[in-house]
Amino acid sequence: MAEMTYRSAVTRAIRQEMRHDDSVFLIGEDVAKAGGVFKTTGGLLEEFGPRRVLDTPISEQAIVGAAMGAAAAGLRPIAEIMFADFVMVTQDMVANQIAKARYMSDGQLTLPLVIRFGSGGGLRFGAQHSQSVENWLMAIPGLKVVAPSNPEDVIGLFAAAVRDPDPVMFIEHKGLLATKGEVPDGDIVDELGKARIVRRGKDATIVAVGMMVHRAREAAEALTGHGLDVEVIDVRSMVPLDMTTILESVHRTGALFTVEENPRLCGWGAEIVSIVVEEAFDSIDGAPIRITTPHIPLPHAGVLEDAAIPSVDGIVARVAKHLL
Amino acid sequence: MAEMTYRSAVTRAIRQEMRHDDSVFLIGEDVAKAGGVFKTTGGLLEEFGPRRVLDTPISEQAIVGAAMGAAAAGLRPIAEIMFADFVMVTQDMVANQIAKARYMSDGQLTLPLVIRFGSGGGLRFGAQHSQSVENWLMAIPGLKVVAPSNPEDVIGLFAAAVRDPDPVMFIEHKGLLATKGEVPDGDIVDELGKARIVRRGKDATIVAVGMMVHRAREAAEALTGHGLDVEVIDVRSMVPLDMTTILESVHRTGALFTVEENPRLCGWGAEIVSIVVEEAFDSIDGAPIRITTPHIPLPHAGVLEDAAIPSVDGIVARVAKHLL
Amino acid sequence: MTQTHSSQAGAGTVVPLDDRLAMHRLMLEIRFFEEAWTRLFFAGKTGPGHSSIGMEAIAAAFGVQAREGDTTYATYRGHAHTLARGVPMKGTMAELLGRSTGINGGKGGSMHLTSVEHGMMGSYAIVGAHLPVAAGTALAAKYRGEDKVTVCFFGDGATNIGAFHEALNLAALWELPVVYVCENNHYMEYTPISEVTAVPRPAADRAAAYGLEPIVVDGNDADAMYVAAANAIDRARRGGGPSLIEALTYRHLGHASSDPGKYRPAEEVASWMKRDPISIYRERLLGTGVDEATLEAMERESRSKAEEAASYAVAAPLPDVSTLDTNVWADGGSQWRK
Amino acid sequence: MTQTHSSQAGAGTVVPLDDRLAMHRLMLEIRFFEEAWTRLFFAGKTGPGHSSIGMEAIAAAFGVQAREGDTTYATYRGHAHTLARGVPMKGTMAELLGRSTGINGGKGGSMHLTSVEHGMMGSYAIVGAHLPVAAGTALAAKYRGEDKVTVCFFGDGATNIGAFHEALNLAALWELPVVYVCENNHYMEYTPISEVTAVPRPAADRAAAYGLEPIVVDGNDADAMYVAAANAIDRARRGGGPSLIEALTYRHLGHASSDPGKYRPAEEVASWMKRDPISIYRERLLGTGVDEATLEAMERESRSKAEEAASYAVAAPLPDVSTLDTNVWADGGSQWRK
Ligand SMILES: Cc1ncc(C[n+]2csc(CCOP(=O)(O)OP(=O)(O)O)c2C)c(N)n1
Ligand SMILES: Cc1ncc(C[n+]2csc(CCOP(=O)(O)OP(=O)(O)O)c2C)c(N)n1
Ligand SMILES: [Mg+2]
Ligand SMILES: [Mg+2]
Repeated sequence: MAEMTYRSAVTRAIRQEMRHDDSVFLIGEDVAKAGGVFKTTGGLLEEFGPRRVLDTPISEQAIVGAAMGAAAAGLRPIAEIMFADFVMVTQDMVANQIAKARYMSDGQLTLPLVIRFGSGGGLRFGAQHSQSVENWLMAIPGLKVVAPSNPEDVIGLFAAAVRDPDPVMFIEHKGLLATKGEVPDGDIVDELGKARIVRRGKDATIVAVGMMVHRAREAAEALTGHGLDVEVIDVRSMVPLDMTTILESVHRTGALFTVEENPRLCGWGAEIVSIVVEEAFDSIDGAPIRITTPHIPLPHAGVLEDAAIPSVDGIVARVAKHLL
Repeated sequence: MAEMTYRSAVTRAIRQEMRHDDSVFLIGEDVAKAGGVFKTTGGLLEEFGPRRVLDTPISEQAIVGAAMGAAAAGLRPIAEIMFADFVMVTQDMVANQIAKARYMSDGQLTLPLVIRFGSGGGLRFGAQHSQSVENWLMAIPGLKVVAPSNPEDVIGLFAAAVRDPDPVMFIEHKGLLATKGEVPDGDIVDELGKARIVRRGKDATIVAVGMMVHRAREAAEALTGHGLDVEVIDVRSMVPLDMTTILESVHRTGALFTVEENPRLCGWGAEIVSIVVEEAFDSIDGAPIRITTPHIPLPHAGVLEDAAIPSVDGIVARVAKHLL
Repeated sequence: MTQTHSSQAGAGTVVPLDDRLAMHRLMLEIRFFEEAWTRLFFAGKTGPGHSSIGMEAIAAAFGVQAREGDTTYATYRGHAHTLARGVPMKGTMAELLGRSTGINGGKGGSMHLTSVEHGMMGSYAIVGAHLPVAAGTALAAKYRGEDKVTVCFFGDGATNIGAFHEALNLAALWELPVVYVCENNHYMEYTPISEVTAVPRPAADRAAAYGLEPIVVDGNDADAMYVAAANAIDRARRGGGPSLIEALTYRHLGHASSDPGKYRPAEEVASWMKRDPISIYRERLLGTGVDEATLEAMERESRSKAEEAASYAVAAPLPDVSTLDTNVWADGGSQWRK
Repeated sequence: MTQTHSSQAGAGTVVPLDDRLAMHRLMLEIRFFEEAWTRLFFAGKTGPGHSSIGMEAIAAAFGVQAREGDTTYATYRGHAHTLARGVPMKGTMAELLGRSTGINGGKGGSMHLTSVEHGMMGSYAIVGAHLPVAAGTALAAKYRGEDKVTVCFFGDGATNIGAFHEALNLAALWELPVVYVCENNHYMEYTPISEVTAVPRPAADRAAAYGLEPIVVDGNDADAMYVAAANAIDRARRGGGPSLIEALTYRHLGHASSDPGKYRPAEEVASWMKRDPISIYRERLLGTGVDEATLEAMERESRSKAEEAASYAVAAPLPDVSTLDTNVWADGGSQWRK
């Protein structure tokens, strides 16, 4: 057991998987010599050499396309796309090529690849470096989508993603890189499609992902001051989606809140709310509530950005207003 | 009043707007001499000349980027991207550049452009030429999204889109091109953000878009045989979204069904269901039901594709099962 | 039509007779296959697609030289390249008709023909996208120290899309064992490539931008294609890196099944019809001593093979609706929730 | 460092003294602005960004030649190009600090500086995307028969992305009045461009792929840049179509504010520091008879202008939270429903 940052957990996760399997390699801009723009890939070039850690040109389509072609040939590429926003530069590869290849070929093509990138706001980077893409990716059939909220999950879910035979979009929250958590020693391999109840409660269920898990948890603590005992679920993996855990919780608490960082329309919150309503209509006491970033691009100025993304106070206020 | 096809309505709509305003021009692959891959742009080159009707290379990023730059300079470009699937090739331009420019510049940049393309399945084209992208586009803040279901709306909504000062994604359903409808003579200019009740009913509300409007309507007729009188709403414009009409209808009928062609997860149906649940919880008698294409890429074989996309029979069965 | 053969192509490589006959047979099989399928199209038995009639020499030249383990990437205009890798005609035709015995189980269709066991890694229907993917497969061979070569076919129109640029730069930079083959049939869908390209040779005039040699080949001359293919494949196999070949050719038919191709000047069509790769090659084979009877037998066999494939496909069963939900994921299903 | 000036650049164009002094002043203003802002960064008063220190000659040479109505597109490394278009320092600095009086109302920040009224059409933070956009603005000028010119700046790293290829082909094909300026500072973020590019000159070696002349200019020599800019702008204005200029330069600092740039060999840094564009130009001006006092006054004025901008920005008010919801749409708001 050791305390480590989310950032160093990313490095450890990649290292673990590269040690585990020679067919795993890392490809991306500045990932080798420079150790990555978020300093998440330091030391990997030194350990694994230039055959397995490849600096690329600024060519996102080529990076992701090459990952696809290598995966089709049986390797297990890890492609880094620096910022989540830039995934859109290669969205044809992601949504039309990678996501559809297995189905179009009726199972002949297997694409065991991971595309990882830094997502999310709060860093004052402005609209083109702050996008949360959870829902944009979840909406694409054929992709798995994973978003860890803490160092241990970074490692366990990353290992699961690399070992998974399907393409996985791995969302690393930029705002969490410097945060710390306890991590067991040795190899960690988790499972995709398992949500985690991070706080037990009986009055309501808050479902969150990534950075929002921490805010939801803090909000839940604060809500005890209002006499409310709120359960918090970390979804961890959007696809596969653990509806079993979420439905079980809502059956117990009777109230659902989702806290999303992605823009509002067609968010993952809407998906979960719709499923819960369809499958547990009689268990909920009132309308599920979605707390989201508004449907706007993100602004640069701190005071504006902070007002845009769901905050602890905002969550507390919304939940309290609805339940009390 | 004359009967015309959806296809010729597209041509008439473009012609109307190009006659109306010299700053409107058309740019895309094979749109000029060849009259368009869907034969929706025939005769425009002859009438407006090569200055205003431009054949391009196969360069979707350049097409859409050029439309953005021309719009920023005050023109009103109409960019054709043949198939909805290919919008993903230029998704950075769409989601990161065009959608965010006005906000990032705090209103300095105005982008009065339209991106139009053929969307939807049913033509046996396989997974890379059949995508429905309503929800993928609706999820991007800063875009307006319009999807006409009939010839008159093609013209009226297209005119509204071209005259709108914001960027509009204009979804033409490939499966509707050959369908016909009555269209008034003269210029037609409609309004974005108005849904239309295409069939009045009292027992339930079905909300649909594009091709699905026709199936929902047919299903509603068939449901009279089950003693059910179902209202059908054509959303017409996903953004702006006319929730007033939808909520008013649901308040009356007490039951909501959405019929979507796009893949299931984070569909527009989930958004509408979530809003209705949040704002009209006490008006609905049971869970709203989403009828969607499953969360899969579309197959080529007709028997499979037909099983994938919501059908009249499928809608009838689902509604009947839920209400009876 | 200017044609420059680069120093690489044609430097004395002799085409062995076996390969000549194999190429001829492949061209015939492709031609008869496309003809049989086109007839099915006009009989309403299949949906549309893109034929390679007139362009067979390119696929055939690469086909006869492909080794087991080599991989092929093609576009929506990929029937020829599929057959050239030895994929059975029956399964290929059945796929075009959306049958359960189609090579993609009916899920792919004309634009997505795939047979991984034959090295046919797929047909891609969004222009340019497969060029980076092919680079990745070549990277895998290099990664593993295998001498496998990837061949990636694409049209002239693909040379103006971003993915072309990114793939060529990456392949050249990393000296990947990949051969990029531009089938320049002078048209995109309906627009001549010359009207939308800033240089006369859409592929060859870009080669230098990636430190590569410009290679322009007569794509209707099977021997010239053979030599160009041999040189490029050999270079790739020896670790010499990628090549970019521009093969000049023409499609006899329109862009897709229902397109009569009327936008092309009649004289242009006529002049290219005279340069039909199969007629040219037949003459050449006869001239070099192959006897008429051998060729006639080959024609008969190829034609009946194609006809059999057509009959087979028409009679083949439709996919079971239950397969709608199979093979989205590697577990065989489509379940996205737990 | 090999430097070839194309026949276009330097063919006897004389730089008028007024423009020389204006360029020098612009370089000084940019330098002092970047220095003041860098100090604010290390004092924790602003978030990170990308400075152009060492690269000022490029922005200055184009800045003094831009006419009203001409348009500029820049990258996230766009402070210099913003100031070069005459955008006020105060509003620019305030924007970097996310203040309400910033030119983008605090919504854009360092990477998105925009001032449409000055022809500064925006700073774009996703590599390569603005090249097609610039082509579109140039297309609009041509469409309207106006003699406006668009200048689009980008880094060496942008030459390997798809959008570069598409934009250059389109601009060349349509002979658009746009000047593409590659600021080749030899590095992307931390990786040398030479390590990821298949050709030695990332922009110039691609020019021929679009039928354009290769133009390589010493980007640290303001006069050389002036001549290259004059030729390219003139060509564009006369309807002669686009140019692609590769300006060789270097950034004194790291990629972004907090990057010390340690991945660069010390000798390399030292040799480029000796070729500082401002020192070079100061010497040249003195050598051609401009007196020391004039230059000192210019330095003083520029420095104090930058300092004032810094003080102004630090004291400027934060945006009102209500502006979060403004200017998503042209109606001024963010409402997506009716
Ligand atoms: C990115 C993209 N844009 C447009 C299309 C539509 N489209 C299909 S084939 C084609 C023409 C391609 O021409 P070329 O590359 O020369 O190949 P050919 O069909 O001549 O073999 C076009 C524009 C597409 N499939 N993908
Ligand atoms: C499409 C895309 N990929 C990656 C990045 C991250 N990124 C920002 S700046 C940069 C380096 C750009 O180098 P260059 O074009 O040479 O410009 P310079 O910063 O040297 O001025 C990278 C990779 C980005 N912004 N956009
Ligand atoms: Mg072609
Ligand atoms: Mg650089």
